[in-house]
Amino acid sequence: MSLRRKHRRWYRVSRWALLPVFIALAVVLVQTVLSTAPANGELPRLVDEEMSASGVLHPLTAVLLNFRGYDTLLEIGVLLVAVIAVWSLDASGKSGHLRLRLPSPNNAALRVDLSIILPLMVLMAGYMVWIGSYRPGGAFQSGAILGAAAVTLISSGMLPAPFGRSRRTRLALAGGFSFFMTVAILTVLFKGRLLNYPMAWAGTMILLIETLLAVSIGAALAALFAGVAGIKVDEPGSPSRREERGP
Amino acid sequence: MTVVSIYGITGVLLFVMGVFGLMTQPHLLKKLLSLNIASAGVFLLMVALAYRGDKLDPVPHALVLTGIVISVSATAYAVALAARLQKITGSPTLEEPAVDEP
Amino acid sequence: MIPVLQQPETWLVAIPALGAATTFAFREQGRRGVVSFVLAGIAISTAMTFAKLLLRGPYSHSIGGWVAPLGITWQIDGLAAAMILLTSLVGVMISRYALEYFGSSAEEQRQAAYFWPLWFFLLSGLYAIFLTADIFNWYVTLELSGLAAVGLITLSEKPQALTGSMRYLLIALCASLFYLLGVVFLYGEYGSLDLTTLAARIQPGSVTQVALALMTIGLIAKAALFPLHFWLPPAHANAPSPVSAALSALVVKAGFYILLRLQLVLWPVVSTRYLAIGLGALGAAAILWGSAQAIRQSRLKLLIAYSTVAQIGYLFIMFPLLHAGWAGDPLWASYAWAGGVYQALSHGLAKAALFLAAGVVIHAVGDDRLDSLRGLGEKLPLTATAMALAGISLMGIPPGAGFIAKWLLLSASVASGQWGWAVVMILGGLMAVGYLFRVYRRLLTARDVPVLHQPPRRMEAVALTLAILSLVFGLSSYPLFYLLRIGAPASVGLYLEGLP
Amino acid sequence: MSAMLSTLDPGQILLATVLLLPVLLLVIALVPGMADRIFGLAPIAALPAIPAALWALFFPDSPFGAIELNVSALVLGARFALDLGNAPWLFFTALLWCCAGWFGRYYLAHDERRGRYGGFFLGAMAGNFGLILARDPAMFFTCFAVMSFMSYGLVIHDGRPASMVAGRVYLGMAVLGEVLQFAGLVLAIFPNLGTSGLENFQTLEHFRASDPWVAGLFIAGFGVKAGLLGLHVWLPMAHPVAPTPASAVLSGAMIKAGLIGWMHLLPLGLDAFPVLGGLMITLGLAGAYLAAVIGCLQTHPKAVLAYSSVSQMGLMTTGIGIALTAPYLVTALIPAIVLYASHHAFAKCLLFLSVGLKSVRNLTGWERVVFWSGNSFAALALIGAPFTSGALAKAALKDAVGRAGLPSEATIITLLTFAAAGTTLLMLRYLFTLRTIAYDEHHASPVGVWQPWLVLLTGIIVGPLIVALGVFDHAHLGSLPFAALKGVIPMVIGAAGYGLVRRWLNGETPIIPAGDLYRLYAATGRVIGAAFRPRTQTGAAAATSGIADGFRRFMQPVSRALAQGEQALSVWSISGLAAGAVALILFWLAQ
Amino acid sequence: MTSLDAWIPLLVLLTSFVTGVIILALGEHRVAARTALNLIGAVAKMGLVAMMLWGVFHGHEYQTRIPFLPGFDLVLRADGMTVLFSTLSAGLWLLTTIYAIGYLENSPFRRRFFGYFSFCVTATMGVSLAGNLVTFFLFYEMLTLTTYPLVVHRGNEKSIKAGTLYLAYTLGGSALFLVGMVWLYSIAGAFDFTETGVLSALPSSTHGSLVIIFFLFMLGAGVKAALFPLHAWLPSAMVAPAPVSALLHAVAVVKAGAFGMVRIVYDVFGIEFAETLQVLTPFMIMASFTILYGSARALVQDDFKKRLAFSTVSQVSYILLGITLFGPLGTVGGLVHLVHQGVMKITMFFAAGNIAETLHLHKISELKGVGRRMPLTMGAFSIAALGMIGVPPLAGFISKWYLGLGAVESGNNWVLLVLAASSLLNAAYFLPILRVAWFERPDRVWEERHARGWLEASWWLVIPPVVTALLTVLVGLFAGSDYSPLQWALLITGREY
Repeated sequence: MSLRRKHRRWYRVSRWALLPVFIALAVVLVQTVLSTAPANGELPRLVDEEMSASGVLHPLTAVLLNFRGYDTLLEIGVLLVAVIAVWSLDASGKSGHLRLRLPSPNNAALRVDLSIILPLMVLMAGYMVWIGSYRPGGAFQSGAILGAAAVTLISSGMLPAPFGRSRRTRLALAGGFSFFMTVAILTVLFKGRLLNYPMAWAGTMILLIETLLAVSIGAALAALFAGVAGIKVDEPGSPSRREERGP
Repeated sequence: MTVVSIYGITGVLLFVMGVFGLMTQPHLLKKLLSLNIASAGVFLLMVALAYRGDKLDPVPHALVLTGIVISVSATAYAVALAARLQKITGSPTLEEPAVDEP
Repeated sequence: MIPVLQQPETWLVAIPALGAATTFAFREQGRRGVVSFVLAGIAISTAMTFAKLLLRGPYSHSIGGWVAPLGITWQIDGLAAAMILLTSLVGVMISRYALEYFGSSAEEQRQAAYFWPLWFFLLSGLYAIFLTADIFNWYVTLELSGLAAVGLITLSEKPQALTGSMRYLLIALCASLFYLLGVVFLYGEYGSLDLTTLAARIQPGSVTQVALALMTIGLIAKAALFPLHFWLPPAHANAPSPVSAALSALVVKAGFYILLRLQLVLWPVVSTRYLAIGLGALGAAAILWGSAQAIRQSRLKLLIAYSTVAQIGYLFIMFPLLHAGWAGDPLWASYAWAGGVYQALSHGLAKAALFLAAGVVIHAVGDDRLDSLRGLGEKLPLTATAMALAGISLMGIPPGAGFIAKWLLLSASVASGQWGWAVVMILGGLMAVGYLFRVYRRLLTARDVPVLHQPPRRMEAVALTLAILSLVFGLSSYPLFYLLRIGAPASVGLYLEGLP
Repeated sequence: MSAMLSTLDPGQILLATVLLLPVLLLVIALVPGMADRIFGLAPIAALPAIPAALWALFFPDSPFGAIELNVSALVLGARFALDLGNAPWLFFTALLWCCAGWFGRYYLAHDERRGRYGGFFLGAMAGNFGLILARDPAMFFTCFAVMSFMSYGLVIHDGRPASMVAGRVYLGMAVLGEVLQFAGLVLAIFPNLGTSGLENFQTLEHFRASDPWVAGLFIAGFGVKAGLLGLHVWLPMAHPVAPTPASAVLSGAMIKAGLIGWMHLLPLGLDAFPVLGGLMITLGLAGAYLAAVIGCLQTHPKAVLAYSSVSQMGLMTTGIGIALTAPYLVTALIPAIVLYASHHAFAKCLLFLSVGLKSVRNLTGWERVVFWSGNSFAALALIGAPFTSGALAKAALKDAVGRAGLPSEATIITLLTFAAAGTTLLMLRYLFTLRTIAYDEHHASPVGVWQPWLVLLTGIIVGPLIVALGVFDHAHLGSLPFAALKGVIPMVIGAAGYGLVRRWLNGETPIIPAGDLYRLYAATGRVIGAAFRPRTQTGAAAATSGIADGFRRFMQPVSRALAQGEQALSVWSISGLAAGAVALILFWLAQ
Repeated sequence: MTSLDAWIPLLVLLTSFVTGVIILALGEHRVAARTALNLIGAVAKMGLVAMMLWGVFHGHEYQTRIPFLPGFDLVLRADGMTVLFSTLSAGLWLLTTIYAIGYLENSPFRRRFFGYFSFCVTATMGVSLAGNLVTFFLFYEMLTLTTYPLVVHRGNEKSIKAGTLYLAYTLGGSALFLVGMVWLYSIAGAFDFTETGVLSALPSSTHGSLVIIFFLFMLGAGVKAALFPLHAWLPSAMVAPAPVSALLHAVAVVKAGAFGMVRIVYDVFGIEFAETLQVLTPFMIMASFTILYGSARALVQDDFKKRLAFSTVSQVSYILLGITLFGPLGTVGGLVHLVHQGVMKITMFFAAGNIAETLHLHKISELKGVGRRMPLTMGAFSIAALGMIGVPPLAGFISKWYLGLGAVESGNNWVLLVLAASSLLNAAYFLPILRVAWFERPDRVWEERHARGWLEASWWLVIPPVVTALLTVLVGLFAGSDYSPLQWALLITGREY
């Protein structure tokens, strides 16, 4: 019996053997959920108490950008890493991984639709950042909308595809993170603690950060999309567009 | 059985299912989907836990948000990688087994 | 300026991260300058962190000024410092190496353009892991470093590298989820993510146990403990050599580090010794299995990668020894503690040296088949020396740093009467001899090899430096132990308190 | 050095000269090109010993009388002494060496390897002198070994196959002897050891055997050299093949080293070991007779002489045996044995040299007359014919034995007496076979070769007398019946016996080959050796490669299993299974 | 003076270590610089060791302490035994270096060879200077590792195999040693080597463990000392170049094993305590068996170096025999044989190497008449061989004499039988070599003498064996003098009881 065939058999057998193990796992976990102690409510209370010092009004934003702002900082880093990693997979930037067939950029209806939708989306994104300080919203939501706008543009063939790797794009991508990190380190200079915003400035700074972050997140999401879905345009003349890329 | 328990149990079941899928589905995209299901399960549990007590706990929500971003990033990268793999190896699955005879 | 100087630990995270963003945004322009700046920054911040630690003793840094459990707190003590030391040493060396490794060809320049940001993010993530004491923050940092690591592996466009990294990615993500699930359960039970707070609150109970078990699973998969190690060899062996070095020396240590922290803080309260013995058993199995696999390999980097699988096993043998100490003479636990940490450090240095040396070999002859090594000892004497010196540490032979680790672990196991671990460790040492000398004897074989490319001297020098470092730490353990003693938990600090 | 010299008194300087002169010449001979020149100086090396011995013998109270020389730095603290006890030995030994060396100058003048010969000769001489003079065990043992090993070079001098075989046997036996002596010495010291255990071991007296086992070791150890029956096989093999002057000193002087060893280290006069004594007496007498019989069957005169030596040594062994049995007799026996040894030395040396002489001189005219009469005289002396030194020696021996009061005393005396019959037989055989030695004109020597021969001939008459005067009080000497005509009876029996068997002895090859028991020993050795001899591969190598093969065979499936195991673990579902299982186990363990 | 005293042990190590490093750093073709370095290093080391010799004799303390682990220092210290062994090593290193320079003329990999050669000597000196078990183990392992490149120096299939075997054995032994060491420290804590040992104060409940520890140590060291059945690496390691074999057999590896045993028995356990534990007899028996076994195996080898190798197996066990014979005399015998065997064996290997190098003869049966072609070499060999047999007054006799006395003193008269049988066997395998070389006619025409002059080979090759042969004579002949190894051994022994 060849090894390969042997493995297939292992594969089949082990699949069935997995089932009881995972059922047991499920049982254990369910039991654990059921026996979890009731919340002690300490943390929500602390959040409440410190809201006034957080510079924002919405607890979620407060946690996200102030109390646990460091998590968020790193998480933006993760996003940036993902972009870099995706790009690195296709170091030349010439071809994407998936092929999408694009509609013609000259489609009038599409153009009209986009010309309405896109400004709305940008507006919405700005609003989301603004509202984040006292209602659900914030940089991520905003960034997601911006990203979606970019994706729309890309898939309609209006944005150079694949999403350009020009320095401008890279600055947009890295800008949010860099700014956030710079602020973080500047607060060390002034307050001796990472991300310790001066109380009076907290709100402003968070807003500033969120704005920049939103741009970066949007860019990142779009870049991820573009990186995964390299666009192939069948029409003549399109190669010139395809070749456009960063230096 | 409280609402929290129902969400929570759903969460962990999703988690187990996701992991099971990851282990058993050969196709890479299915593996990724399974992973996403699993992470959705965990996030669901987190959100459910936030609803305990008299006051809504904002911390798990923030954590979930963070988790989602991470999950998105990772998934995007994984998809790109899977696509790249398929392009190079011609197969949407990982070789089984990975280790060759030396 | 004074506050900056007072908080050098923040720069450890910030400088590489900003370096990453810069090298990403600006690519070739001034890369060498940026890299030099980052490396200098790392070196200075590391030194200052140590200085601060020595002057002030263990300290914490509440991020944003929010004390735990509301905010995220960093705990800087001897253990963190030891890992930071390892990261800085290896990190700087790998960076220096990478400057030479990526040549001037267009292809290599493109690789370099992605290497630097990913690599700096990885470094930043690692520092973040070692600094923090927040269980959720660990999840984030693990993901940051994990994703960067996978990205780095795929810089090598070999199909094996891609499949390896795909596996690694999937396993890492899955492991993170396990860990996260555990974190969620712990949060649900105790309402805090801060390690110190948790330590104060934690009680034995089924939820706690399950949570810890879940976290443990996730972490041992990240640390590539047998039998969850299978992703490691293909990934580490097929990555570009500086990346392999970073992965084996640093990244796998992250999982171990977190587990150790948890163990130290939480487990004395809740854990049973059987769990520790279980981990130890896996460690022992890893030693034997990894070594046996390494002996079978016919490719240098695979051999080294399997050696990593084996060496990680030693780290986990520390756990049952710790428990035996807690149950018996605290001195034993302190032996195990010092030995385990030393193992992490010594393995890091030695393994980095080995992988970097392997990179030189590949550079010179084009592949890493063991048989290509024949006669290279004469052609690449520095590299051969580096391999030899690094091997001394891995084999656990004095004056390698690995000897000190093994000595302490052996002492703990013999003193506590747990002979099984001792036997496995000794066997592991002998098997290490077995696989390493498969390399050396080829190096020493008489054969006239035409070296295809003379590798840059600097690459060789870096590998050699790391190897020598692994001996320097083996000649005297005091410097590291002075560091490690700072803020060592009382449960493991007895031995180090004996320091003059 | 001068300071060291100044602390020495003249006697010590003389003693040092006796010891060092041969060594010095030997060292010079090692310089390339010097060996052939030094060769001729060999007799001179022995010269200082003769006056020194005589002085000590006759003027014991003078500054040269009883000399002691201690060199603590040498080996384990060397001590040398020259006194009444060893002066007779030194006297006849030195004379023999001198004559043999002198003879050798002529005899080996054309030999291309004479330089090498000279070196070994000097070395053996140094050893021989040293062992006579040594008073501490290490030095004694050292000199004994030096003498033994140096003689090897003499035995195999001509390099012919027979010589090589003989040399091998000689060396083997010598080493065996050394080893037995060594064991004896080591065992002997213990009862005399101080409590601290680290005191210096002063003199040979401390090493006297105090229990029968140790004595047995000494008897056997020195018995090799002394040609004790059973250990004598090297003698008849080595003597015929060695160059004549070497045979002469081997048989005349060196063979006596065994006796000296016995005298030093057996507890003569202290303890009675009747069993061992009886054994020695038995072996000695048996040797005396058996050697005569076997010797008679030889065809080469030197082989006959060698057997004669065995036979004569048997008589001396008997004397030692009696001394071991009856300690009170020692004072009488020892001088008798010394006398006998010296007498035998002179006679045997002359006989050996005669064999050589005949081959290098074309004997005509007066030379012929002198030759045969000298030979006959020596033969008669050896037999113990009345008025010869032999008669004197035998009389002294028998006289001493006669005072023993042993139960078997009469038998022993009778046997001693009639051993002369055997000796007669041997001497007749010798003279007969000597005739067959032909003149070899390639080695023709000048007339000077007669000089040492003539000195020795004089020595046969004078030498034993000098010794006797030195060791006996003169009154006792006068009372010895050395002129008794009774001694003729065994001679007649012997002669008659030879007449009877003579016709059978005319074959070309000896009926029993020289070395008699050697064949037996060699065969035994081969059988034992065969058991140890490797088949195709040596044992450990075979075992090692066997283990390696086995290991490889064992490792093949292990390696395969490892490969499959690792592959299996990399299958998702299996690793998942493993992970799940680990998880469940951890859950369980955590409870 | 005092401050310098603390540095001397370290300097002794550095003289060869630094030499090795520089040699490795120099290029392959820097022959003159390398030769000069080698000689300077060797002479400097000799000088320092001589200084220590003088100092120890006059009661100076030489000790370097380097903090290593909390509770454990690396201690380099010169005591009587150290000086005994380091004098031997330093002296023979000088000679071997000279020899190796001549031997390896024009052969490849000389840089590597001399580099590791120097390290090897550093390790050996470390072994001798080690003041506690950890330090000892450190250098012991260093020795193993640095010898490996020398064993496989030729880099062919055969030498690689031999190297693997060598490693398998020696590192296996080290593992045993390590276990013993860890165990012992866990019972007794940290301690330095002390005359008369340190363990006798331990409670009797630990004695069971101590017995096992003793076995672990002795077997661990026994591998290097080629104790049967752990000896198989030694004969196969003969593929190494002659200077390596010489060093391996006479000074470095084998001797380090034996020296380790000495340390364990005397300075860790203490001979009297070891006797109380009744652990000496098994090793006495093992040593005796090895002595006979090695000799018997040597007897049937026709390969010159193989015969010498098995002879080493046999001879080194004399040392163990000496130290396991309870009583000062046996100790003296063992200690003095440590030196004597080294001097004699190195002579033989030099000679064998000379013959192989000059005449390309490797089998004993081919040596016919070599004595005439190479009288100095063969003369040196003969002296050494006779010494090995125990012919007085050469070095081997002195050893055997004390061993014999020791056997009787300790009441093990049967050991005498072993000594006797071994001497006979020694004679049986050495004397034929002498016979063949000196007294048989050559069956071929030798090549012309070495072009360089009147010597039979390059003087680099001839001087060392002649010197060591002279030493063989001198240490035996003048054993009674105040400066002989014997007196030194007596001095040491006086302190051990």
